[in-house]
Amino acid sequence: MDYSSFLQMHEEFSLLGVMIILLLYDIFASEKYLKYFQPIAIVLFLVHIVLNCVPRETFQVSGGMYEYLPIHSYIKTFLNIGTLIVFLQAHKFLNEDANRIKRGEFYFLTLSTLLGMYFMISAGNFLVFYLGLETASVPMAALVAFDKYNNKAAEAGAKYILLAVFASSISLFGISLIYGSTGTLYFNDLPALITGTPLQILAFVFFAVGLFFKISLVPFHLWAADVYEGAQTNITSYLSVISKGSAVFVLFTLLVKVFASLITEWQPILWILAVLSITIANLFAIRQKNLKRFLAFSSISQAGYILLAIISGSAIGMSSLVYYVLVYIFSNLAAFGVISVIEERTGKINIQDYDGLYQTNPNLSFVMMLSLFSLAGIPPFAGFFSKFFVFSAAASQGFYVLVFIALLNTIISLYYYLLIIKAMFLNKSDHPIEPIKSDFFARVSFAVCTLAIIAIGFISPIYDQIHLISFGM
Amino acid sequence: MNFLSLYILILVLMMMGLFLSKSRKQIQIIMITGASFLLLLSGALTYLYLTERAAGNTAEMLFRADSVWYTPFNIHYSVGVDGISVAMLMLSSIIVFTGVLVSWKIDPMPKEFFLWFCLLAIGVFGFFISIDLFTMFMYYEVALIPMYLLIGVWGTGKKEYSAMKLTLMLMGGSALLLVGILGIYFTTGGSTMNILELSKLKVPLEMQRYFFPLTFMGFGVLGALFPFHTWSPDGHSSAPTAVSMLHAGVLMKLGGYGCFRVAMFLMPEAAHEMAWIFLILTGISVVYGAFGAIHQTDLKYINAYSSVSHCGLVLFALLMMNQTATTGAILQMVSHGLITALFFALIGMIYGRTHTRDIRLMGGLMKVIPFLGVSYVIAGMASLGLPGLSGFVAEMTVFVGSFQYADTFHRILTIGACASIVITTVYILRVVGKVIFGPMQDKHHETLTDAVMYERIPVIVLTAAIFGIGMFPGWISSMIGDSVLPLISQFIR
Amino acid sequence: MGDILTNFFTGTVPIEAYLGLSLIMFFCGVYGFLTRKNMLMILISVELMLNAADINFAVFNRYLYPGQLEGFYFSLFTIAIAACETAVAIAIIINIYRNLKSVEVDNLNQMKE
Amino acid sequence: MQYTLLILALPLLSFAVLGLVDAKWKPKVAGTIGTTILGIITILSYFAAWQYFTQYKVDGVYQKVIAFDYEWLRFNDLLHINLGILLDPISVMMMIVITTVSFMVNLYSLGYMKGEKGFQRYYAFLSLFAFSMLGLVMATNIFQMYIFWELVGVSSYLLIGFYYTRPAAVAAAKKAFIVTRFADLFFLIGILLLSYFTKTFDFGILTSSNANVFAEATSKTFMGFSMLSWAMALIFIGGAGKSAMFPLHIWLPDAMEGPTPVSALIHAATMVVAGVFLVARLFPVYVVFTPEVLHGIAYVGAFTALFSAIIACVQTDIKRVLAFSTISQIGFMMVGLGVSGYGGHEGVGYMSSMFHLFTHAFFKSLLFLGAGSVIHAVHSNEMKDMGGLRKYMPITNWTFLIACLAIAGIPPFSGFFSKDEILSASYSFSPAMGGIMTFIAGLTAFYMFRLYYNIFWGKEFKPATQSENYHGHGNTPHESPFSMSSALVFLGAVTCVAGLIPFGHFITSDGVPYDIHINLTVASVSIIVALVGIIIATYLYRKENEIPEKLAKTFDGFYKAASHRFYIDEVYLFSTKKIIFNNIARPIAWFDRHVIDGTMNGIASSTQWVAVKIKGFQSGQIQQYAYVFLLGTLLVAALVIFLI
Repeated sequence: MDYSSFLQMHEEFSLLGVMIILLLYDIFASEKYLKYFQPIAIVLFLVHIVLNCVPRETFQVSGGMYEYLPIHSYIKTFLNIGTLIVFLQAHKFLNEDANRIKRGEFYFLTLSTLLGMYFMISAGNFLVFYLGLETASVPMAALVAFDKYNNKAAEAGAKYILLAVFASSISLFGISLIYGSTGTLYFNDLPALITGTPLQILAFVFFAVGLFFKISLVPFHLWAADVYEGAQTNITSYLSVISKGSAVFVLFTLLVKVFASLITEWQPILWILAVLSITIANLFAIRQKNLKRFLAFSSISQAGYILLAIISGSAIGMSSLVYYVLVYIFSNLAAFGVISVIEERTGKINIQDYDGLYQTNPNLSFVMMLSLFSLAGIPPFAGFFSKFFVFSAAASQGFYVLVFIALLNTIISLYYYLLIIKAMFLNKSDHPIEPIKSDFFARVSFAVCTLAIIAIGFISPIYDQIHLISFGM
Repeated sequence: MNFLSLYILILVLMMMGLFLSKSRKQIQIIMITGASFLLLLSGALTYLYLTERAAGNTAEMLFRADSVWYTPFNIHYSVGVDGISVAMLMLSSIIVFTGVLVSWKIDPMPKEFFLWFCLLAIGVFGFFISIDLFTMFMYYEVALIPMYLLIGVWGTGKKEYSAMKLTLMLMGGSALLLVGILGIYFTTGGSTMNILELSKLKVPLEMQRYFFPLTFMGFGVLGALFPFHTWSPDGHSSAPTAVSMLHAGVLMKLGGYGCFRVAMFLMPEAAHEMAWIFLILTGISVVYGAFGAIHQTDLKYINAYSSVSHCGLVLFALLMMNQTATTGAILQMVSHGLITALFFALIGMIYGRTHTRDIRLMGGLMKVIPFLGVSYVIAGMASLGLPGLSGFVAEMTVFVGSFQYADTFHRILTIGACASIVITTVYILRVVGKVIFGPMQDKHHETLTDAVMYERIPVIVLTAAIFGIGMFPGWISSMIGDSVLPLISQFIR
Repeated sequence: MGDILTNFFTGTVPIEAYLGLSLIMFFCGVYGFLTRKNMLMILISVELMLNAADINFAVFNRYLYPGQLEGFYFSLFTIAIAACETAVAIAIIINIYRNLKSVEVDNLNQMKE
Repeated sequence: MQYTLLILALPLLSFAVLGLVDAKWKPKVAGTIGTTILGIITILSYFAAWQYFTQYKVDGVYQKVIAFDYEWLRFNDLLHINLGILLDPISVMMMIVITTVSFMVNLYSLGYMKGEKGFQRYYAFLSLFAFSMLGLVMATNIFQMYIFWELVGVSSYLLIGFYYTRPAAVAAAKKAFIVTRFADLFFLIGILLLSYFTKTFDFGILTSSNANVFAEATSKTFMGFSMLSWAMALIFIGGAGKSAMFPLHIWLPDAMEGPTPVSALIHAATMVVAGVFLVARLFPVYVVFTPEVLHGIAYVGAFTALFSAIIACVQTDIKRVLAFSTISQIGFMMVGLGVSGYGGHEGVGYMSSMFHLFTHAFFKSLLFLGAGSVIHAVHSNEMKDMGGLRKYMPITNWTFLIACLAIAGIPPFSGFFSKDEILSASYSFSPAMGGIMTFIAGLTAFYMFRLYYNIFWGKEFKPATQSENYHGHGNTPHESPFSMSSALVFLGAVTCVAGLIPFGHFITSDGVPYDIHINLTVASVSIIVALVGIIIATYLYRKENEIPEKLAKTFDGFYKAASHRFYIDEVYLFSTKKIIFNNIARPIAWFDRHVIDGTMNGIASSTQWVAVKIKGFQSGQIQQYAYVFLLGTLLVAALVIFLI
């Protein structure tokens, strides 16, 4: 066996390298140098991103346990960028006295979940996939419960870990049934063996709900709002964007690669789940007072929209999905960034606290507005393009009714996004949030997000590149 | 760079300038300069267009520019104009120009107001120069969203409710529309988004039956198609003056224009088949809107219902699907755009003085503010279709065109639509009689001052345009009529 | 009846028995998860579910695909992962105990709607 | 004859200039400009008339001359609106009438409107009216006519509502505009219908009596009448609206709220006869292809004439008396047209109708201007405020008397000749019609002299009872200033001699000159009837006495009904206010707000409602979450396994 092939897993090794360096630095650096920890971490991570952003040729490692496709470079880079933004936004949070000691953990845990996602994405075997899934979710539970003196965080952590394990055990049971009915766990061998027997369908459903859980589709979404609310805001943003982004990508690859022959089964499933997710999440989102819960439901409905790309099962679907994830990363992180900045400084998290925000904090309101418009799919912001492509993907396969329902739901979603805009711009308040000066890192993240939200849609090469590569999927 | 793109470029530059501007003075200078450039550009465009046509260029669209944007979806940035778009661009730039002047002293936050205003204008201009389905749709939506903030922040009355209702209903329209657009794109084989090329392909008839109503209603919501018009009264009455002007004057025309350019042009068979349903709906719009206006007491509500009626007439005429009626429809768009903008501008100015829009609380304003009073009467006369003013030209073209059908159904509808002009007379005269004429109702109104310079200019510009079209309709009518012909031939084939 | 008894004591155990066992274990786990109020018990229930899957892997490998080792390896990894999960879960449960002085799952409803 | 364009252009120019400068120029300047321009075009039109009647007669037939033509708006290859100038006998005749009366009114108004606020505006509107009315009569096609038709409507609106601060004036203006516009709707539909079948708007083609043009229109029928009949009937309704035929007459009496010279110009001499002119313009179509419509017109005219003559007998507002008298006289003209045939002696009705239009314009405007002069003096419209004024205002008295004699049909004043021809045409149509018309002629004489005596004779003038309608400065009445009385004198002179014009030489139904022969039987009967009317009036009203009141008491119900104008206004008010406003507009407004808007709001609130109802799902309990999770899994599995 040629072990040198392992060295081709650049992304994973490079990330592992970053993790180990940071870990060692955190352990051994003296107090004097520790204050450079975060800049160093960010720079290192940036280097990691830059090194791994160029797609390479397809290759397999370890007899197909790990399979690299060019599109993986993109999705991983996008996740990296998202993570970087989360790091930038978390800077202030991690510099607080209570948390300074734990920042090494934060980075390590975050990066290990990211590593798990890498493996999930590039898995060529259910074993690697499952390991990746668990690597991505177990440290996440620790992250959710990061603030250990906070009841809510603990409760959120418990909810997350228990339900995650519950879901993963069902998923595992599904995998075992797949193994039983086919005798292999390699993605490349499975399509020929999956013939659509009831057992396989059952196995597929059991397996898939594990991913549905991670993507938080209705009715597997109930954890999401509570966990999002309980976790620290930066972690919530990481959870809602990066974790979800990787999961949808993986769901797509699995569905078209492994379960392609079950397309007549999974399309109706996704159809129903998409409708349920979008509609029910929207209905819940309408009445939320807490912004984080609000964004939780909004992200559930966004996940429903992503299903429209998946359901097409085509190359267009793949590229629009990746593109959607990219845009979603920027839009959602911008929103979470604003929320976290405000929460850090004032502890205010409810929508009515945002009354008259524009008067005191025009820039934050502006970023928030852009991100909300982008999430709502309003041109000329990037969200419009991504939504359009997703709808096109679904329509290209004739899912007009689904597109129609989804579009009707955009009205509801626009309504609740406008509620926040209304609070910020229209409402008057006697006690508005006082002017806030955000730190440098956060401002960089806002600048990046704003720029991306405005520009991505117009820079068509981004999409074209993704599309070019997703054809080679 | 195609010079049609200058429309967008100028507005983007204006937005950048606004970002950097510091004082109200700078904002005003930026806005008026930019708006004047737009007006000049439209004038130049009209001139160039006419000379080009006179030189014998018979291409369906002139000044074409086309560059690929998104290859996978065949999305191009594709612009071009024909007589219809030229007319609409002219209208838009007049209304943007006057809108800027009307909001000369807008308060608070002039910078933000004009930023949104410019974004709205980008949507409007972009829509009219686009010939690519995607960019059309994009610009369409660009135009919708600034409305929320413009109404919500700078509006009056129950502005939040109205803004929300307007935005959501129009968004609902665009939801229908998007399904239609995707349907058109994919059922023709997903090879092009260019409407000119799409028109040569064929949407299968059984699919047209789904997508035509969707697309038509999608645009129809913006065109105040009964029963999706209820955003209009609330929205228009709550919006700040310039926004009402732009919205009723131009944005509602996007609806009619889209119905024609996209829904009917690309799916003519279904249009033929289903025209009767929408003819009934639009016929109802026309009469219903007019009757609705009779009962109102708020000036803006009256005008909003009147817009429902007049915009109904636009769609009504489009659905008649012959050259004369369609030309009339486009003329009606232009004419109604100008008239309603003038109305809203005047109502805004009157409201700014009397602080009420309730016609029962006003009276005899002619005595104290003769300029506004006379202009209001002119607007009213134009609205009720007085010859010599633009409304007459448009309405008569519509009626003559609509009457070119021999069957009872079309004829009865046309007669019904004609009847609306009487009802229009009733409500217009009711307002004029109560507000402008008659005895003074409120002692405080005796000290009102007449319009000042920056208020007079927009009124004069709009009035001049109304008179211009009303007295010399030949050139614009033939410009539109010639451009309508190739589109209409789609229906006849 | 006799055959079954004979087989039970002397013959090979049929695959159905193992699968039955794993199914029962799995649903016991599910039932426990849904009904127990103590979080530790819930954790144990989840372990049951995981182990049911492990049994499946081992049994399928042994009975259906005897030439391979995939199933066994999968079981091993799963056991390890289950351990990790349990560790993290227990850490969190301890945290909860520290905060709430209770590990009753009913108390975890601060956040809802 | 391109210079006739000036006749149109100058008043428009005058309107534009006066309208734009408004109050910036002194009233005197504005008045002078307006009057001068009217004077110029009067001269021009006289010259044009002279030129036309002397030069454009080919083979003994007056030609239609298109002096100017310009394609204004093209609808399609066949239909296009042209703006042009058509000169033919009736348009030239109308041109003379309009310019002359306009000029007189302009002149008169210099004195009458002196000191009014908005004097400049008044002159601007007068110019606008002159422009529109001239455009109407010179129209080359029916759509141009419609355009100017609307324009005269709006000038009338603006002039009636000249005293815009008075609610009554505003209401009257509104009423006039709406009623005529309502009628115009039918006119428009008629035009659409006509043009759809004939593919033309052009009068030249329409009046060519070419059966091919109307072949399609006559062959198609709807509810038993040919499409052409429908179209022509609808067009007549338009004319009936403008000409205040029953039941669309209700606006005209109210229109008297406008300044009196305006009433003289628009609501007596020119605009109100537009309907007659319209029928005359399309006469060849009516008479050849749709005689049944023409007969209908005759009946409508006769009824209107009778109806309004009766009302005129009991009105007390002098301008209203004149208004109803106008309606009645227009009824005469309509009857003249309605009973007419085509060509030669058959067409005497047409000729007489035009003749009556011509003479009526002068004596009726004279009456109005005289009434204006009286009102100017006593500041009241009511008869009870007048009496014995002959001593104070001799010129007004004499000119008024001349006009009264003219309208009563006493030779040699102009009214006699024209009315007499109408009567003889009516007799040849049917004796009953002739009888009725003669009776109405008698009624006319009666109510005119009732009016005359009440103003100038009767009880002596008592200045104390004046109401302060216009100025509030009033002493003893005195003769009007020169500008006013000169107009009266001029019109009086015209009234005396106009009847002697050999009208048949100029205007006949087919353009071929025709000699008028006075039918002596008819003439003597009509003179006798008129004299009887005058004598009764003299008996009743010359001196103040009890008889009129007694008579009123005797016929109490009828008297009341007549003085309430037979409650037609109330019927209208009921149908507009109660039925349309309350039962259509109000329900629609309600429907819109509550049903349609309510549906939209309902969708929103039901969404909210559902959102509240489902909040229980998110209970916060892990186990419930897991339960839903499991249920979801099993349901999905069941779904795909069993259903798909």
